[in-house]
Amino acid sequence: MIRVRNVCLHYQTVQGTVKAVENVSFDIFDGEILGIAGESGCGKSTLMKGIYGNVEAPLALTQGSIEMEIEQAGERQVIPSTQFHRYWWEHISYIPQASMSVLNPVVRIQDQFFDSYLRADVRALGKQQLQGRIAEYLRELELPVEVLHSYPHQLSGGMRQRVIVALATFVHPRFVLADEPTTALDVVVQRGILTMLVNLQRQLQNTFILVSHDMGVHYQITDRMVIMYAGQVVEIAPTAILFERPRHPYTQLLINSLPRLGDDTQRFGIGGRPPSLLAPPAGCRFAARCHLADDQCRQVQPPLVEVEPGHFAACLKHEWVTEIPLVGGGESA
Amino acid sequence: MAVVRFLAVRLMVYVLVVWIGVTIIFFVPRFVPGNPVEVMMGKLLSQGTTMDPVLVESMRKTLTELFGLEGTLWEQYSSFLSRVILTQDFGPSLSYYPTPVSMLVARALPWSLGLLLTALLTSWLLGNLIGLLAGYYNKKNLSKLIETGAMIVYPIPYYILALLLVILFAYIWPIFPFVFQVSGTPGSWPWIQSVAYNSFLPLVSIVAVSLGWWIISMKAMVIDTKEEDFVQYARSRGVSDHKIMLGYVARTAILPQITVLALSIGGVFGGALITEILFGYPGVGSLIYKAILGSDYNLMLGTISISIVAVATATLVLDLIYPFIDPRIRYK
Amino acid sequence: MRLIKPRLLVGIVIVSIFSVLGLLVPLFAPEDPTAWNTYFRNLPPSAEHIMGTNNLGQDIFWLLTWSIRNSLWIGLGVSAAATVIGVLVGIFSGFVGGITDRVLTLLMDVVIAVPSLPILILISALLGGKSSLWIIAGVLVVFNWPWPGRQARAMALSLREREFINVAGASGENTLKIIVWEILPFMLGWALANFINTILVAISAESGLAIIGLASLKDATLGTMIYWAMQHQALLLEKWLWILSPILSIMLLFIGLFLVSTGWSDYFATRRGRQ
Amino acid sequence: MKKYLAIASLLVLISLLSACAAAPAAESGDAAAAGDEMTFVDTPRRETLILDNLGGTLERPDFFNPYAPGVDMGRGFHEVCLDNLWEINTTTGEQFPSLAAEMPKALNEEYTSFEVKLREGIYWDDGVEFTADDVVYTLQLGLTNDKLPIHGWSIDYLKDVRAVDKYTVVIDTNRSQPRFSKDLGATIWDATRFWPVPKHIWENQDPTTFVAFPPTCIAQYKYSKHDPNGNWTLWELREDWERTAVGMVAGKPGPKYLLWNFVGTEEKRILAMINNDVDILQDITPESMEVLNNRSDAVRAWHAGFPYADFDDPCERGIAFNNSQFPYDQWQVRWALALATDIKNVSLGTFAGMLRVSPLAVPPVAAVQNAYHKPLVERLLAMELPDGYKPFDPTFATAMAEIFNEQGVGGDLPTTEAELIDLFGVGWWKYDVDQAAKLLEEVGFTRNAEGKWLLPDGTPWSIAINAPVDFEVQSGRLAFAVADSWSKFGVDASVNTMTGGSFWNASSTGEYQAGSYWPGCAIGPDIYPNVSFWHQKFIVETGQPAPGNQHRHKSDELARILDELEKVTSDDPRNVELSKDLLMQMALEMHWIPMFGTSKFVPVNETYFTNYPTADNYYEGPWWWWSNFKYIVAQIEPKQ
Amino acid sequence: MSDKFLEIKNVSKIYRIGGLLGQTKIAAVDNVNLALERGKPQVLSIVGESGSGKTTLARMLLHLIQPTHGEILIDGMQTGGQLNGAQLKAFRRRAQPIFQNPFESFSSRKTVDTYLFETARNILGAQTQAAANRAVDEALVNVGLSAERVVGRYPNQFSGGELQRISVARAMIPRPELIVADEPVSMIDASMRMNVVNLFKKLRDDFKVTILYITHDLSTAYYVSDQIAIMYRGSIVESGPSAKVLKTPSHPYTELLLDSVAKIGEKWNEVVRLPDLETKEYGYKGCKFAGRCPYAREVCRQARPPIVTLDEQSQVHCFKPVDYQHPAPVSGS
Repeated sequence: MIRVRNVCLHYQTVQGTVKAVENVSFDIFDGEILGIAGESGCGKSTLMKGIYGNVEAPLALTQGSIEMEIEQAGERQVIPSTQFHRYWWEHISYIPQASMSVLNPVVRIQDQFFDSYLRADVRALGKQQLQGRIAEYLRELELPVEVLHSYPHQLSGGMRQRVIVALATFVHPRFVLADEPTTALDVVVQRGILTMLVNLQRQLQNTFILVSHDMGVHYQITDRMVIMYAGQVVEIAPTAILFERPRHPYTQLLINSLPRLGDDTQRFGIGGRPPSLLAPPAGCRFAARCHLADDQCRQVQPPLVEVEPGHFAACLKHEWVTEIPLVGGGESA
Repeated sequence: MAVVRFLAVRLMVYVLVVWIGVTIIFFVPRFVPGNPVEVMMGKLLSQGTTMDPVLVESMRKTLTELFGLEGTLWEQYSSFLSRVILTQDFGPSLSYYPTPVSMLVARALPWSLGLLLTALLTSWLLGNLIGLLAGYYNKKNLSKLIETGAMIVYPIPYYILALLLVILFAYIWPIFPFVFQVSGTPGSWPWIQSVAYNSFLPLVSIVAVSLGWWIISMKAMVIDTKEEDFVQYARSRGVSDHKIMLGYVARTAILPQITVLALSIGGVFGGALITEILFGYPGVGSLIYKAILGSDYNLMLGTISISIVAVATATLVLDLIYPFIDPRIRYK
Repeated sequence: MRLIKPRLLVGIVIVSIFSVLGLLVPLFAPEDPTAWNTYFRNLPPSAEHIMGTNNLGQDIFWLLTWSIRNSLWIGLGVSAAATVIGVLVGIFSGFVGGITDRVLTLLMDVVIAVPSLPILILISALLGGKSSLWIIAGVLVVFNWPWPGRQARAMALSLREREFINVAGASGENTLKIIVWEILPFMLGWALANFINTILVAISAESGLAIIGLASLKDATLGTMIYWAMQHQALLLEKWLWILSPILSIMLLFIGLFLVSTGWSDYFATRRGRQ
Repeated sequence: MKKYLAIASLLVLISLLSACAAAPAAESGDAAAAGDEMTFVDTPRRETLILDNLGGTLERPDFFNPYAPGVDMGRGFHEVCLDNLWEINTTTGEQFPSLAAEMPKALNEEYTSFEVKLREGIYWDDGVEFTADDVVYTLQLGLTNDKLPIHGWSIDYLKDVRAVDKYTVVIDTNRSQPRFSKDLGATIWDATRFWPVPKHIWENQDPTTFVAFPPTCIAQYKYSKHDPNGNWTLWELREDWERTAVGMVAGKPGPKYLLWNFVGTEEKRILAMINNDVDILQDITPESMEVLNNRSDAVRAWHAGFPYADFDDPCERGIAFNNSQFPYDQWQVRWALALATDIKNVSLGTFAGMLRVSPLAVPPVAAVQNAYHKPLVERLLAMELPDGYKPFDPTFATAMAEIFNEQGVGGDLPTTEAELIDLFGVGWWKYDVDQAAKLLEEVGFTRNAEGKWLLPDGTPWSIAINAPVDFEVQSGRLAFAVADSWSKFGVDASVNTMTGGSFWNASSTGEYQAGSYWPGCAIGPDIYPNVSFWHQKFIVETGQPAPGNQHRHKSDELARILDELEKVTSDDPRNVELSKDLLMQMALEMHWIPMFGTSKFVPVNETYFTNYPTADNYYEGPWWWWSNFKYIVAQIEPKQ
Repeated sequence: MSDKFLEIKNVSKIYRIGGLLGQTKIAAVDNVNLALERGKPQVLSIVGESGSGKTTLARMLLHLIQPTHGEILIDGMQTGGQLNGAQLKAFRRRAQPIFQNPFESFSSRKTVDTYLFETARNILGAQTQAAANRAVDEALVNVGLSAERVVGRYPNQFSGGELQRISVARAMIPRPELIVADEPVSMIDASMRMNVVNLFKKLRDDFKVTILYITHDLSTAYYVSDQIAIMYRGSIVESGPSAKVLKTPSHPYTELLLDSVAKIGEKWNEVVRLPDLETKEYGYKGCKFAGRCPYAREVCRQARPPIVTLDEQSQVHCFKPVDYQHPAPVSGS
C-alpha cells in the first residue's frame, strides 16, 4: 500500500508560493482502484506527481511523507517517496493524460518499449525474445501488433493511449497511476480504454490510482474515491457510498450539477470560482461558494473526520449536507 | 500524383528563384557605372604610358567586341541566358581574358569548400555537442560559463575576430603566419601541413563565431525539448539518463539544426568574403571580390550564381529530404 | 527567479553607455572630428585629448564618439525600415493569403537566396562616395526585410487561426483593425528582438565594407575608423588606442545589443508564461 | 572532388598538429644572413632576390601571352623575361638600344619608313636565335588578328613590315612618326604594344588564346616555377645570359634567382621585409616606411633619411575636372579652387609632406624639372590672372623645410635653397582664400550665413572628388586632403572612393565633377607624347567614352601649340621652347590642378644584396616594376 | 421568403490532407442537409465525436470557411461565397458565434470589454458611448454578470465559466436570431458548465434566439436541446427531437454512443468493439459505420444507406430500419 501523510506540495513561482497540495493524508490499499476527483487546479495532478515520487523544482514536498510498502524478496519493505524513482516502472508506473506529446515523436513505438524496462530479468531476455513478449502482450490486450513499428503520430489518439497503457503495465507493476487517461478522447474510445484498465486490474490484482475530473468515469470504474478541492482532500469514501450520500457540500453540488441522460431535472452549476492557491482563505476553502457556510466555516479549517466507517469528510456541516435542499442558481458569485 | 504535383511546383519555384537571382546579378552591375573595358583600359593606361587617343579608341572598340558587350542590354542578356542554359558556360573572365570563368572558379572552389566545410562541420558538431551538454546540464556552473563565453563571441563580427586573431597570434605572439603562403607540391604531406597551418587562423575566426551560434541555439533547443512531455514521460519511465539525452533530447533538438546546417552548406559556396580577403585566402570570396573590383561581369555571374544556385538547391533538397529526417513530416 | 536577468541588465547598461557615447556626447565635440590636421598628429593621451590624436591629426575620442553615432544611426535606420517593412509585408502576406501571399513569399525567397554581401560590395564599390551611406543603408534594407517578413508571415498565419481573431471579426472589426489591434500586439516583443538583431546585421555589414575600403570613407563610422587606422599602420606603429578603440567598441556594442535582444526575448517569454 | 575532400578532411586534424609543429618554421626569417638558408621555394636565400609582387595574387599564374588583355605583365614577366627593342634610361629619360642594335633610322624625310637593326647573337632561352623574322611575325600578329587589342592600333599605324635580312627590319607607317622609337620601345614603365615573341613557338598557335606556358624568354632570366595559387613566380638566371641584350649591354647578369612574391596586405608586406623575407618593396605608405625605419636596420629607402621617398616617378597627381560641366567650365572656379588649396597642409595630410610640388602639368622629375620647372620660375612669377593678380608662390620648399625642422624630422634635409627646391619643388600657387573668394564672387557665387559657398542660382555648392579606393594610395589620400582643405574654405567637398571600374569609367565618360587623377606624365624633355591627348579635337560629349582629353578642356591656344609640337622631332630645339609655351598656357588656363609628383617609397633590404639604386647611388631610378628592371638587376649584387 | 429560418442544402467541405506523400481528399462534411423553421426558436444540438465534421459545419455556418459544395441560407441570406462589408455586417447581426476555448476567445493583450463595445458599435450600430454602454450593460446583466465586474479587466482575471458567459453576452449584444456555439463548455470545469448551458435555455425562451449547440457531450445535449442531430464522419446519421433520439435511438451509432457514455447511476456491462484506425473510414464506399456496426451486412459495405424518415421530425441514415432493402438512388449525392 501507499501511505500519504500530511503532505504539502508547493510550487515556487515568480508571484509567490502556490500551495498546490495542503496537508493531505490518506491510504491507498492494495488491489483497489482509487479515484481522485476534483476541478482543474484542485491539486490532483500535483498530488499524483508526489505519489509517483516525481518531485522536482519548482515543485517541492515541503511537509509530510509518502511511503510505499512493497514485497521484495519475500520481505515487506517500506520505501520513502524520494526513493521511488528506483522502482519506477517495475513497481510503480504511470499513465499520463492522453496526449500526442508523451511519446518520443521521432522514435518507433517498439524502441520506446525497449528503452523503458530496467528489470534485470526482462533485460536478460534479449531483444529478439523481448520483442516476442511485447507482441504477445499486445495481442492479449487486443491491440494490433503493427503499432510497434509505427511512429506515435501515425496512431490515433485512442490507439496511442492504449499503447501507453500497455507500456505502463507490461512488467506488471504493483501500482499504476493514471492521470486523466481518457480526457480529450471520444466517449467510445474512453469506454474502451477504461474497460481495458479494469480488466487489467482484475487480471493483475494490482492497485490503480485514477485521476479524473469526470464523475461519470469514477462512478463506472473506481472502488473508492478521494475528492479534492483547492489543494485539500474534502471527502474520502467508497464510490457507491459517495454517490449515494455525499457528506461534503462540494461533492454534493458536483454530482448534482451534472445532467443525466433521461433525467429532465433542472441542474445548476456552482457559482464563483475556487480560491487562489497563492493566498488561500483562512477557514474552509469552499465556504465562499457553499450554500451551507456560516461564519464559523469561514474562520475554522474543518478537519477530515470519519463520518461513518471508511467515509471521511472535511466539513463542519457534514451532517446537514443531504438534509438541506440545493438552491437553484449560484449563477452569480 | 500529388507527389509529382508537389515536385513540379517546388521545382518551378526553384527555377524561378535561381533565374530571378541570376538576372539580378546580370543587370545590377550593368546598371551601375563602371565597365570592364574601362577597367582594362585604366589598367593599361594608368602606368603613365603614352595615351595616344587613336590607340585608346581602337583598343576600346576591340575590347568591347571581345567582351561581348556590344548590342543592347536585352541582346546581351538573351545571349547570356541561352549560352548558360545550353552550355552551362559563363564565358571568359573579362579581367583575366581569355581565361574561362569556369577555370577560375574550379581553382578557387576547393579552397573555399575546404575551409568553410571544415569550419562549418567542426563548429556544427562541436557546437551541438557542447550545446547539448550545456543545455542538458544547464543548472551547472560550467554550463553557464560556456553560454556566457558563446554569448560574448557570437555577436562579434567574424572579420573583427579575424583582425583580433591576426593581431594576437600573428603579430604580438607570432605562432601563426601573417602571410598566406602555401609551400610544397600540391598533395604532398608538407603541402597539406602548410595548407593546414596557413588556414588555421581563418578557420578559427569562422569556427569561433559560428560555434557560438550553434552552442546558443542548441542549448536553447535542448532546454525547451527537455521540458517536453515525452522527455518528462521518458524520465518517469525510468529511461536512463544518457539515453534520454541522446535518444530523446538530442534526437529531436538536432532536427532544426540540420535544417540550418543544410542552409549554411548552401552558403559555403559564396565563400566567407571578408575573411578570405583579410587573410588573402585564395577562395571564391576573394574571387568574387576581384570580379567586383574589376567589373568582371562574367566572373561575377559565374561566382555569385554558384552561391545562388547553392542556396536555392540547399532549400530544395532540404524540403525534399526533410520527411526522411523527421518522421513527423512524412505522413502528415 | 528574478524578473530581469543579469544578462539583460548587463546588455542594457552596455547599450545605454553606447547610446550616451554615440547620441549625446558627440553634440559636445569641440570641432568636426573628421577634419584632418585639426590638432597635432600622434599626441599621447592627455587631459585635452583623453585618447590622444591620430596620424591624421584627429582627436581619437571625439572621432570615436562620432563613429559610434554614425554606426548607430545606420543600424537604427536600417533596422527600423527593414523591420517595419518586413512585419507589414509579412502580416499582409499571411493574412490576405492566396496569390498575393504566393508572390510575396516567392519575392522573399528570392531576396534571401541572393547573397547580399557581393551585391553590397558591388553597389558600394561602384557608387562609392558621399551618397553611399544612404545607398548602403538602402541596400541593407532591401536585403534585410525578408527575414522578419517571413517570420511575421508565419506568425500571422498562426495568429489568424486563433479564436480571438474570429471573435474580433464577429465583433465587426475590419481587417486593418484586426491587424493593428489583434495581431500586432503579439508581434511586438518578437519584432523588438528582431529589430535589435537587425541593428547588429546592419552595423556589421557597413563596417565590414568599410574595413575593406568600400564604404563612405569620409564619414566617421566604426568601420571607417578601423580602415583609416589600418591604412596608417596603427597596428605596426602600435597606436593601440586608434586601432583597438573601434574594434573593442564594435565588440562591446554587439555583445550589449545581443544581450538585450536575447534577454528581452527571455523576459518576454517569462512574462507571457506568467499570464 | 578528391581535392575538396583532401582539403576538408585534413584541415582540422592537421591544423592542430601543425599549430605546434610548424610554428618554429615560421620564425626562420629571423635567422641570420649567413649559412645556407633556403627560401620557401627551395633556392639558396643568398642567391635569391625576393621582390614584392604589386599585382597581388594572380588568378591565372600560368598565363604568359603578352598580347592577351587579361595577362599580368608584372611578376618578372616583362621585367626580366621579355625585352624591348629600345629601353629607357630613367636618369636621363632617354632611350637606348636593347634588342635593337641601334636607334631606328628614318629612311625618309616624312618619317614614315624606318630601318631597325637587331643585335646579332641574341638567343631565346630554348636556344633558338632571335631574328628579324620574330620581329616581323610579332608585328604582323596585330595586323592579322582582329581579336587582339592591338589590332586597331596596328592597322592604323603600320603600313608594311618586312625583313630585309636576318637582322634588319623595315617598317613603313601610315603617318609621319617623328617619335617612332617611343611607339615601339619602352618609355614609362614599358611599351604597351610591342614585345617580340618567338615565332617558332607561336606560329601554330591562336595568339588570342595561346597561354604561352612556360614562357620562352629573351632577357637574361628564364621561367623556373610558380605558385599554383598565384602568389609567387620564380625566375632563374640563364646559363647563356651572355647571349641576351642585357648581357651584351651591361655585361653583368644579376642574382641567380629572382622571386616575385605577393604576401598580402600592406602590413604583411612590411613585416615580411622586417623579417628579411623580401628584398625589394614596391609601393608603400609613409607610415609603413616609418615602421620599417623603426624596426629594421637593414632596410633603407631611396633617401637614407627624411624624406625617404623617391620623388622622380614620372606622373604627377592633382585634381582634374570635367571642364565642360558647370561650374568647372569657368576658369575662375578652377583657379579659385587652386588658390583655396592649402598646399602645405595637403602635402602633410597626403604623405606627411614627403612630396614634391609642381605647378606645371608635367611631373617634377629631375630631368623634367630641370628642363621646365626651374627655367619657367621667372615666367611663373610674372604670370598674372586677367585681374592682374600674381598667383605664384616660390617659397614652398623652404616653408616645408621649416615645418619639418619644427616637427623635428628635418635633420636629414639639405640646407641650401637650391637643394631644397630640388627636393620639394619650385613652388606652387598661393594659398589665398580672399582672392579665391573674389574670383568666385566675380562669377556670381555667394556665401551663406555659415560661410558656405552657394552657386550663382543660390543652391549650395558641393564637390565630390573621385578617388581610387584600393590602388594608388597617394591619389586616394590626396583627394581626402584636398577635400579637407576645400571644406575649410566653405565648399561642401567630399570624396567618392571608387574601384577601378567606376573610377576609370567616370574619367573616360566625364561623368564626374572632380577627380584625383594623374594625367600629367613625362619622363624626359620631350613631353609631346604625354601631352598630345589634351588636344581639343578629342573632346566628345559627356557620357561618351573619350579617346583623349577626358577632362574635356577646350582651348584653341593649346590646340595651336600642340599642332605645332606634333611636327617637331625630339631633338629639335624648338621642341622645348614650344613645350614651355604649352605648359605656361596650361597653367594660366588652369585646365586641371597639378599638385605633386608621385612619391615612391621603394625600400630595399640590404641583408642579402647590395648596390641597389638609391639617391646616393643614382645609376637608375628605383623602378622595380618597369621593363628596364632587367638592367637594374644586373647591377644588384649579393652581399659578399 | 421561405418558411425556413436556416437551411443547409447538400453542403460538403472537402479537404486535401497530406503534404508531400500520399495526399488524400477527405470530406470533413459530406452532403449535409438540415433546416430549421422560422418563428420557432429552439436549441439544436449537433453531436459527434472528434472528426465527425461538426466543427467544420459550425465554421461554415459562421462564414469562417466556405463550403466546397452546397449552400447555406440563414434567414434567406446566402452565407457562402464572398460577402461585402455591408452584407457581412448584416449577416453578423443575424448570426453570432461562441467558441470552444474561452481563454482563447479574447486577446490576452486587451481588456475583454473592448470586444463588447466593438460589437455594440459595429454590429448593433450604437451611435453614442451611452448607447453602447447601455447595450453592453444589459447584455452582461442577462448572463449574470455586471459591467463593473467586467470592464477594464484582462482575460486572465476571469475563470473559464465567466469568460464563456462574457462570450455569450458579446454574442447577444446585436440581438442575433442565431447563435452558433461550438463546444462552448468542453473547456470549463464540470461544476460551472451548467451556468453556461442554462443560459442557452434562457436565451431561447427570453430572447427567441435559435441556438446551434455543437458538442460531443450527450448529457448536456439531452439536457438543453429541443432537436438533436448525430454526426458521424461528416454525415448526419440521425436527427430528430432530442428526447426521442436519445431515448429510442434508431441508428446503431447512436446506440453505441449512448452505451459508451460514462453515466452516473448505471454501470457498463458488455464489452464494445473499438473503432479502427481513423482515416480509413473516410474512404468507405458504403456506410461509414459499417466497419464497427454489429448489425452490418454486405449491403452496408457496398452502398450508401438511404435517408429513412421515421416520423415528421426524425430521420435516420441506415439500412436497418428498412430491413436492408437496397434503396432507389438517393438524390443529391
